[in-house]
Amino acid sequence: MTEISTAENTQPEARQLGGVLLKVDDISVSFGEVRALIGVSFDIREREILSIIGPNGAGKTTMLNLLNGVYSPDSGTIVFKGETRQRMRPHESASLGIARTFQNVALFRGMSTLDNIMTGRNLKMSHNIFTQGLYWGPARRQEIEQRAFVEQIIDFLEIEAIRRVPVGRLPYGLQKRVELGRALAAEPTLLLLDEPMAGMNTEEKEDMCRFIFDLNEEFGTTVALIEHDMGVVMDISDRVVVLDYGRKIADGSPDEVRASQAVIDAYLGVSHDET
Amino acid sequence: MKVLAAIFIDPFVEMVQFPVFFAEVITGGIIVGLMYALVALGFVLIFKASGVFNFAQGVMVLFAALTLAGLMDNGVPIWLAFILTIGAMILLAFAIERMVLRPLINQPEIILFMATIGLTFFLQGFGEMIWGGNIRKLDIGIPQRPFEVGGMLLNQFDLVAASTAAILVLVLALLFTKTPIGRALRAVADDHQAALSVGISLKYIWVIVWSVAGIVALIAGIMWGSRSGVQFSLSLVALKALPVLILGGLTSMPGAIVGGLIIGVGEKLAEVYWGPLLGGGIEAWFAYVVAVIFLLFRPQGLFGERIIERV
Amino acid sequence: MFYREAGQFKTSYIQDQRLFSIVQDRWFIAAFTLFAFVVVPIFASDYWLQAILIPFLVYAVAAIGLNLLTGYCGQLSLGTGGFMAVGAYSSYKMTTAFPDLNIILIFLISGLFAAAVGIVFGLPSLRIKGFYLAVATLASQFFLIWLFNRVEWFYNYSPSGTIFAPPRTVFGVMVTGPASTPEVRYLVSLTFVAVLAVVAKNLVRGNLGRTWMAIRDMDVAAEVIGIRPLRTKLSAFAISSYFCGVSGSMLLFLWLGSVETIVFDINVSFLVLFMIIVGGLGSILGSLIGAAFITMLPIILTNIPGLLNIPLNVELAKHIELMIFGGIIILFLIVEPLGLARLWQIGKEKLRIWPFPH
Amino acid sequence: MSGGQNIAISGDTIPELLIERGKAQPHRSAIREKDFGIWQSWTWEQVCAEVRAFACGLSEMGLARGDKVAILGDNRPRLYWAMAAVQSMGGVPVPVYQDAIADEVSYVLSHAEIRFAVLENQEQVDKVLSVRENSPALEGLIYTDPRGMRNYKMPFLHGFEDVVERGRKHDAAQANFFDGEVAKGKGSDLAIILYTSGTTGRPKGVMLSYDNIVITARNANRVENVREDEEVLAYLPMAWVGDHIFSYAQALIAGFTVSCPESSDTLMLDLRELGPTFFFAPPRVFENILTTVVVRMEDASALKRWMFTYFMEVARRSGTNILEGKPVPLGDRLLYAMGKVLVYGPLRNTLGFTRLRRAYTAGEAIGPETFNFYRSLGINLKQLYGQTEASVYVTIQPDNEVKLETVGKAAPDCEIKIADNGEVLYRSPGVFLGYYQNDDATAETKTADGWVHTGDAGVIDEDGHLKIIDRAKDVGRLANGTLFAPKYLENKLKFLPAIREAVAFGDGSDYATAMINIDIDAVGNWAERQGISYTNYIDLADHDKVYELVAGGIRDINANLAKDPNLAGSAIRRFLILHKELDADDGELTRTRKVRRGFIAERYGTLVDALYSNATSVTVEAAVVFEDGRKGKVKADLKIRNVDGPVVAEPLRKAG
Repeated sequence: MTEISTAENTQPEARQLGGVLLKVDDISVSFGEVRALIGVSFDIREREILSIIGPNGAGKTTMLNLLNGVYSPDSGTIVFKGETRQRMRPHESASLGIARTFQNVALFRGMSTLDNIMTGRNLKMSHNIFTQGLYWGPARRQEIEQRAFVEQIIDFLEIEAIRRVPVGRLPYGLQKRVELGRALAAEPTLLLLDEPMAGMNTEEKEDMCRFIFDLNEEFGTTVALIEHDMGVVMDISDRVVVLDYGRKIADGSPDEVRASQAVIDAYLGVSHDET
Repeated sequence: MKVLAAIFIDPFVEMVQFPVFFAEVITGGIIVGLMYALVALGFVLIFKASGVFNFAQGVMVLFAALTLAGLMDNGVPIWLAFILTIGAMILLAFAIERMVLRPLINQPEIILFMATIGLTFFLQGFGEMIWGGNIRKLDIGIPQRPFEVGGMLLNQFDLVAASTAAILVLVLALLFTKTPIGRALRAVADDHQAALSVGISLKYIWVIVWSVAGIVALIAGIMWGSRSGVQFSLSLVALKALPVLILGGLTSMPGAIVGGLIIGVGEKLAEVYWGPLLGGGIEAWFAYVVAVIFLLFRPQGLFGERIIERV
Repeated sequence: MFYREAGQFKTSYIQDQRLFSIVQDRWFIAAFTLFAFVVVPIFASDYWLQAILIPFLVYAVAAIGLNLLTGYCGQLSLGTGGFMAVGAYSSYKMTTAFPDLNIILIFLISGLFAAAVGIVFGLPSLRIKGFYLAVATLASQFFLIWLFNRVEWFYNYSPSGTIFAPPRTVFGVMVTGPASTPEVRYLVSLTFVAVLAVVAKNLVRGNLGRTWMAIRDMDVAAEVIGIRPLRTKLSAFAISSYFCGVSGSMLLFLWLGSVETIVFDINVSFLVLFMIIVGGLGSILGSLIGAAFITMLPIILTNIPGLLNIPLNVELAKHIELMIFGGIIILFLIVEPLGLARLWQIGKEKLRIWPFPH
Repeated sequence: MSGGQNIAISGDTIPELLIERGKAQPHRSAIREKDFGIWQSWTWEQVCAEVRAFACGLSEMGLARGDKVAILGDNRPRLYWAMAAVQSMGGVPVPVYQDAIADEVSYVLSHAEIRFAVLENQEQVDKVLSVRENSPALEGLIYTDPRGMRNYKMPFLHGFEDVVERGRKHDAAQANFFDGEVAKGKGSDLAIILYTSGTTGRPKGVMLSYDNIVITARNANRVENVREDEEVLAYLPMAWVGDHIFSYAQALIAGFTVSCPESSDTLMLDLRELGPTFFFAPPRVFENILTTVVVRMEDASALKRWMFTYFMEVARRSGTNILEGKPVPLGDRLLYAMGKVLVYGPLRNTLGFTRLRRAYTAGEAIGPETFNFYRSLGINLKQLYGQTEASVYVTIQPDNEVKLETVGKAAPDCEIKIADNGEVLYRSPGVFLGYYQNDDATAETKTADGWVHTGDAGVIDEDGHLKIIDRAKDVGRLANGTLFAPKYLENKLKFLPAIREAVAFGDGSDYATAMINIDIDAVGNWAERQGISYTNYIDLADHDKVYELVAGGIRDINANLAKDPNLAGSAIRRFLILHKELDADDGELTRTRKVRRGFIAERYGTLVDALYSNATSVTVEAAVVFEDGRKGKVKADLKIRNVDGPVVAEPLRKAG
């Protein structure tokens, strides 16, 4: 990965993390009898890479769904960019600058890679039906501008070759990459990644790590991600939040978390796919 | 002012002034409602078990009635005609499974839906090609004699129809809950993979369901047919069953019944008491509008299962 | 085989995103347009124009409209006929109220009425999906037809309940009414189709179209990237209905000349739905092909027995026609759910990489 | 003037020419790069501006006349501009192969005393940084692609754009500085140093002057009628002289547009999109393309395959003749016309050769099938013979005078002569100044009066075409004194479908002989069709029918040789088919699959002796390394076969 290869001949500046970007305060949510999250609190700081880990069914995905408004908490608040909110629609959170990818790829299968990522720009585009119908003036201009922007993302993710391919035909690894591209297209301040490396081979994982690093570096995007591969997590995270059965059991730097007894127990307690 | 009165006051005044007539209207509504329910049941059965929204149900009603009537007109004794028709419906079920459902397995449900629309056209053409397009009388000897209860006129036929519907529902309910087939059906409805894994053959299930739906259609056909003759318009009854269906919830048999009653009664009341204001004929759409407005508040219908989005 | 794409490279996004980016395609389109506008009106008989081409064009507009809603935005609608009726009746009312208003303009405005109605009946789509919505659209179908039947105002209290296309001229040329020639009406219809098809194509390849497809393909994901479901669906309903409305006006003024509500009944809705199934869901070209196919089919079917001189009574023919219709729909859904447009596309690809198979 | 509509421009140095071009056709596109999905284009005016700014920026950084600047990366507009900029400031660009490993780069950096290096991207930067300490002269690194460079904070690292910025300021400050610097340049100045990866020893830095490059390019444009509307894909390494002449010098002088592909893995797509009119590729590229065509056709429908094979047959029959305007029966003309619509046209289209006016290949002998395949499609594929030391062109095949086995006639203003030992010498305006800091090498390659030793042996045929037959050092003579060129024979043998590898002997002997490796696939198929059953290679190789097959091929070769008085003597009289396939693991081939004749000669000494006895068979026992790495011995009886070639006594006697 980038950092490693250049380590010996550069002085990489110490990563300075900004203030709190998003604050989760005593969040609880339940579906029927199932209590998915119980009084969870933590915060995400500007320009950091935060990992949320935990055994299956610990409520990780539910947490992401809360963060971008797919679900609403039963109690507790989420403060984003200083403004508190109880409930909001996903598209509102999108316009506030939260983007995300899904555990099992949620691309628009009927469209090409290019169109998928273009769709990610929809918030940046006008909806004037008349100019679009004539493909004239502003509409055409914005199509061109946005295309230019999207092409930079395509270049960034190194997917030039599959630009025109319907995403349905792409191998899993590439689909994940395209989905990341779609999320990036919104120029989010906070990027939520739900198991970005699930089901990838080592090489694909390395690529994905590189991209996450680079986008965090180049665009200063804050990243909160769920990941099972502990190697990866410990490698790329500035901080780690550990959930278990809906409760937060640890929160801190990779080393601190690795040391935490609670975490060790939790992971010994479960015997499956972790790392 | 006048208008408002006509809408909000006069009808109710009328109801109170002529309770017997009101009662008649209500019963009339109930009867019709039950008939709707009969058709709707066919939909529910198929949807529950195969996830297919069978637009062709209405035409199956017509087809069944046509076959029965056709046979009887050609001098086949009623009991034989009845059995033969049932046979025909089962045959039809096989054919549909083989030629439509199986090739389209794992297709998006909307595609299957459109396929049943195609099926609608096909069956109508087919039925009328065999039995001809003209109106047929269907008389299976249900007494039509009117009689009076507490001052209001009732028709034996209606009672028979009502009870048949009720019985049918009961039987189906039992079939679904008590018999192993029924449980299998439910399993399939919940999750095809699971069903397959427990060794239930989808094919087998579908044939059964469509056969049962066919028989239900036959009953409905008999009822409607002996009431208003067997003709193309019969298949339009199905269209009327649709609002009943979404009102009750696509997957709920009780829903179909209750929905039927609501629509039946509501429609009659509206037609009788408010229709004149609007120039009559409002039952053409009343049911739909009621259903739609209702859906806005309860998208999954009265008894339908809640649709939860997984992300 | 006929493609020579080597050297047709793009140095700007404008070039890259133009409607027909391959030179050979542009030639083909140009030639075809020329043929349709010049050759056809000269040589086609009145029967062809009146019984085949004009109906085809009228339905083509409706098919495009429905395809925008169903094929691109994934909202199944069975209310097409109703929306067409809105177009027909509103334009009738307008032109009888303001005889001097240019008829073309009236067509375009009538679409707006349909769009408004479309929005109203699209509202349920916020809460209900799939079949529930399909049924809800049936409500519009029945309600609207009933409305135009009952409220005499809509047909100016004419005892027959029929509405007539009054004679109207454009640039001194008689385009509607009994006195108008089929050629003229064909050309007007053709112009409408050409323009509206391009408009539709532009919409679907632009931002709006992408948001529609996003909703169609995965509405949850769509909302997560900032697409507002209601606004998007309603825009689809509105625009779709607009097309249907214009198609309705065309049907009255450019094709039949006089109609009753029966013309717009549920069967029209099915007919148009079949057109897009056969032609190809999610394809403008498909809408056109489908419209052509479905309008031709009955004519072909009724002529075949004649050609093979098999005596066939009318009624039987009608029944067989129904069966074949249904059969074809099922066949297409099984064999090629993406319709004729897909086949066309595959053929084109093959030509582009000829002689290689892939 | 060639090509008619060309706008001729004058100037002795590249920078002068560039400025001229900029004035002559400011708004014509000069260079393109497939980037962000489209072909980003720059006009001559823009290019001039960029070069001007970057040049000024460089001198801001302290670039002095005569300084060497390394250029390292894929073909990219900015790197071409960097070259021009360096030249404008009187510096000397030294392009380095982008795929060179760190210590190769390190050698060039230090040997050429590089002061600045212009690098494409992070990858190249890392490469140079890792060997920086070995080259004390290196002062500044400039990278063109900022991706991933955020964390590189060293003071001597600069972004291309920053340098350009500094340049703009500098230029604004003293407007005529740039032109002044350019004006100082003379035609005789050192223009560029190109390091040739010599087969042996360290690479040598070939110094070329502006005169070398400019005059050669002008001549080439004239004779090849290169026009300003050419399209060229610049995909071969910038460090290779070919790219420098074709897509730098010739482009500038003719004023045509050069396009850089998006990346190496989209190359074929980009080629297809661009549809070049002027294309160079080494034989293996053409061979690979042909193979993919064949493979892709395999899973076509039967009908299509039939059509393809049928019309390719038609093309083979008459395509080349039609291309060369030779008489062809009407029937074939019609068939060919039909084929053009059904096969050739579409095929050229899918390959991106639709607009191709001329294609060149060089460096190796190209196989007949390949060569004829393209020409029969109507593609004017030609061979040329060139060297870095000659600024490419030594000979080139004139249109309609294309012969498979020659490399054409002397390039304009180029004299060629054959030394007594058969080595080809040439003298031309393109002849290099010398090897950088390697006078000995220069001395042994270049004579005082400007003749250059190519190191290749060749002959000139009756119509003045040069035929390269072998490396000069490998060429020997038969006892009777006729020329013996093993590689030439081996190539001819290898181009027989039945033969995979061949080793020819004969130096100092009375006649030539050969050891053959049959091509197990080709011969295997043939054997099946013949109903010959066999178990393995040895079994098949030993079969009389196979010997017959090979003998037949050799007979044809001999007949062919007989036509050439110089080579007639070296007809192959005896051969044997080896019991094992020659293998790099056994040291019989180089890693690049060239036969190591000497090694084989001694390892199979017994066989060689047998070939020159009149034995009809010989027993051999050879050490082999098995798949699993075990060493073992194989024992076999090998037949030796005489080939009764046409009697070519005459030249022998003459020679004797």
